[in-house]
Amino acid sequence: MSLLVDLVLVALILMAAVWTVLVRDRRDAVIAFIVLGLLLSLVWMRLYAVDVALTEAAVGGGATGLVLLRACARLLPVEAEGRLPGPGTQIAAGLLSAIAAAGLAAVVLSPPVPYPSLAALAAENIHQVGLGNPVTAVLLAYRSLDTLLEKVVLVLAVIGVWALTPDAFWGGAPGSLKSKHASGALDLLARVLPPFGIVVGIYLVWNGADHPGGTFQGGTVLAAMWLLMMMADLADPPEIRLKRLRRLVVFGPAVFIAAGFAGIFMSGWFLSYPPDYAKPIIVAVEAALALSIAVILGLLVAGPAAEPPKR
Amino acid sequence: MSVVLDAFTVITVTAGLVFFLAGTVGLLRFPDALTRLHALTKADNLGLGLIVLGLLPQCPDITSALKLIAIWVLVQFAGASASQLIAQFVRRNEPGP
Amino acid sequence: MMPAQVAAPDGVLLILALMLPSIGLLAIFVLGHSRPERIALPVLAANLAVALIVALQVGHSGQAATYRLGGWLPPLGITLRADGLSAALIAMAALILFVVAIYARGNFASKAGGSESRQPMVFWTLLLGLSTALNTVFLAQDLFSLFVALELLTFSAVPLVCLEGSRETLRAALRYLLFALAGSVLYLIGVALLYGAYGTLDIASLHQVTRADRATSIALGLMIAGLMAKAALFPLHLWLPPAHAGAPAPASAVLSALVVKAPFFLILRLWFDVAPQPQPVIAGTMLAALGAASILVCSVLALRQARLKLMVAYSTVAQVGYLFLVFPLVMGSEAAVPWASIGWTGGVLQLVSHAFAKASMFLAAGLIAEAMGHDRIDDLGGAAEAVPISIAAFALAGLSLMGLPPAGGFVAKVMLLTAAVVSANWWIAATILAGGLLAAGYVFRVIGRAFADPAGGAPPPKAVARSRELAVLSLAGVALLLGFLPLQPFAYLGIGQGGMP
Amino acid sequence: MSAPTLYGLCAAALVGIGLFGLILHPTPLRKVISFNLVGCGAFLFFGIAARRGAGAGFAGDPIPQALVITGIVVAFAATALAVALILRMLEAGASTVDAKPLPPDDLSP
Repeated sequence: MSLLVDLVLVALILMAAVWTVLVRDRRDAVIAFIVLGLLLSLVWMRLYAVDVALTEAAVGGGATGLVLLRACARLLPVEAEGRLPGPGTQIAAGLLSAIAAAGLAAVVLSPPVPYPSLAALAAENIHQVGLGNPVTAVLLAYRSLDTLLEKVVLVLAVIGVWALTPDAFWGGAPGSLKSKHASGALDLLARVLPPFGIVVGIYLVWNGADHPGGTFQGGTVLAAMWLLMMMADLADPPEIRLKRLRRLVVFGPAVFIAAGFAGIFMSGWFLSYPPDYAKPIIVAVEAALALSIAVILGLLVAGPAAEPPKR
Repeated sequence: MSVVLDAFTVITVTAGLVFFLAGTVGLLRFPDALTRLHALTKADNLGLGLIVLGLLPQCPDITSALKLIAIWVLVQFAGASASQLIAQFVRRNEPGP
Repeated sequence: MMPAQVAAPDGVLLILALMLPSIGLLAIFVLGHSRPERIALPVLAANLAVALIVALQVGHSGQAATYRLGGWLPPLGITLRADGLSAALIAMAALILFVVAIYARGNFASKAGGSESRQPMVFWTLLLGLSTALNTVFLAQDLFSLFVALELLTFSAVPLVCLEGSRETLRAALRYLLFALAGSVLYLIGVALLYGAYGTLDIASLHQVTRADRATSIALGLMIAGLMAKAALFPLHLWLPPAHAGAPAPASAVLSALVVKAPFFLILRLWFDVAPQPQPVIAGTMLAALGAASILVCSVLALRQARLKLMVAYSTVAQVGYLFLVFPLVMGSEAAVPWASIGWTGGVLQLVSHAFAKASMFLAAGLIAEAMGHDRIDDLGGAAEAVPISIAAFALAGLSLMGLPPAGGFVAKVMLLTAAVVSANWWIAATILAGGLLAAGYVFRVIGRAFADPAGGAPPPKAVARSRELAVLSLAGVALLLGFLPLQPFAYLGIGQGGMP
Repeated sequence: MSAPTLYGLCAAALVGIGLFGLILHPTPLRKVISFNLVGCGAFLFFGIAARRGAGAGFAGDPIPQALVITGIVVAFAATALAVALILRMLEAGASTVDAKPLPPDDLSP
């Protein structure tokens, strides 16, 4: 019975994936991809990876979908749908992909025995960081360097997107996210939802130390609230020259790096935490990161500046 | 007591699922976007409401119960807003009958 | 497993190598300063100092320097490690970045008192981003951290390509990004499979446990294929020439000299430190065959280019091709360990000397274009009088590409050639010789035109700053100095090799 | 067949379908979407490694789960950068966006 659910889920996912690739219209492809993202977050629930499910739903389906949909809307008048290559290329591409998939399937079907895992090591050491959620322990303690470097990637992504600003608009604000058509429903949603969303976002970050949740999930919910307000024209996209904005972007990574260096003096290693204070330090770092992630995700969706800075 | 509560849960959740099924059938069978939306939102809101109601007795503490109710309220609100937006989009693109 | 809580570990400099450039780029971003080079230059100087100290320490102690992040031991935690090769490469990267930064003050220095402008802010932050990325690629011992490092590299490099903002550069940047992302995701699938097979991503741990089975082969195959796309190995090189030619000269220099070397370095690590021994002969031969194809095809294409920067960019693909000849040469050698073979040493030396030579060449091409107002090779007449030092640097760097004495490229190519002859890989030997001749062809074509008389009616050349010309010459000088190294494996590069902690 | 194996096969199929789209589609936006499909497959491989490695009181090995979270965020940033590039390129007046190699002289210095 339980496997039946999995089978249905896999069938739906494969349908969505094929649809994403084969459908002619670009927007239909994006919608199929968003559906796929939501189905995948169900898969992550079935795999008992609740943290990943939350992230996939929020970032993989939600934020990525939003970026792609906006792109479709703006591409519509300009770009023609491309012409597919001839049947020879198609068959070659199909063969190559099929071989890759078959090879990967063969690996899946012959797992090593016993299956290797670091779960035991992760469990053994988790008391040293005082956390209840092992995924947070990995992200903020065992493998914190990855998380730190990934924050640098996000800042670089913001710079990379801003780099596409035409010179005349440097320092100005990204184009409005507002819909062309005023909508009472959207306006109401954007007025009522943010207070709840902000509470949920903070809750997810706070909760992430011991239960599923964490910086990304919380940060994405906060970003979603900001984007919703921008879409309903209740908030303007900020000018990219604003010092306040830049401080918010850098705040999380800066706190993280500072905590890392403090670790050298307090407990001997960069990014180590003294056992007695590990949890409060980690929660503080996570809170700072969530704020920065919210701003960064919002800026990445908003895109490069599209108007000159105001006086 | 717990048998009664369990029976209550089974009955209301099943009823909720029936509404979901009706909503899905409506989505597939109704002729145009607006009637489909109508079927979907009405049935799903009621369906979710019944499921939440049925699950309430199973909650270990009051916080979980409040979370469940919050989920229902938020889904109601988001669903209503989304269907409004879809309806407006439909109205703009296909001038009404 | 308790984390080893040792006070004041001496590998802390490795942390600085990662964090200094990161802090610098965050500082430029947050301050919104009108003169970002005032932050970037000192940071790159400090980065150079750190890299040199690490390199000296490694040489002095004769042991690899290691640092365990947060005190966590692998496989749970992440290790940074500088062996002889890594230390040499971070020093190389830091030196080239610093000289490029001195040069780039001429392109991207902003006016005092003005407000922040786009190109300087983006260039200097991304240059620091590249520094972080390269240091991480060379030092990290964890395959997933290396994935993040590759992404750092991509996100820093791609916007540099389209800094100018023209349609062609935007298109080149997009194509670069698509290739790089496809490469990353293939690499990532391989990482997932390796974790599934061994439960660790630490290179030293993997070194001891990898088996020659299907999962491992498929994982490594996917990872190497992805890295090949990023290293622009034929036939996956199509993105490189427009991207490297379209970027501003200092960015091109860094992209060609350093950024394409990072994925090759990772292939080297996967091949020698992760793959089960002995590696399959057929795979090594295939990599070398693609390298040979890169050398021949792209050298011919370089000969046929009308624009100087495109010619230099095609030459990058050809010169990177030489690196891939290493694999069958090492397998065919009688040395007990790879790094004691002249094939391996020749490959590493080719990597380093090409980095200096190509950085110098792109910077020289930039100055030539600035002085002449264009970079059409056929109309370069008079360039030797207008920018004599740049032309000299171009010629010196060219020696390295051709493999003529006394350049670093000469020693490298002689080592590769000797290894090819010793292991009876005649086709590789022939390719090396043919590649040298072709390189001579495209370098002398430029030099010959530069000494020709200026065409009538051409606008008079503009002057360029002497300090920038000297920066270019200094890089060519380093490429030349490498030519005085002895023709034998270096003990330094063998320090800490073998993937052992 | 166990659930992780089933989802592993699903991941292999996702990678195949995504690769096909990546090669097939000439337009960059469709390539970016296909890249995301391959990415989803890659993440699922970590997912099955996590589920198969359940133990020590955890329903899944937390290390691969954490890696996926990092990966998803990086993939999103890549998508945002690619989309911004595509839009800017079209604004800059490129009428077509096919990925054919440029003619050799198409680049200004």
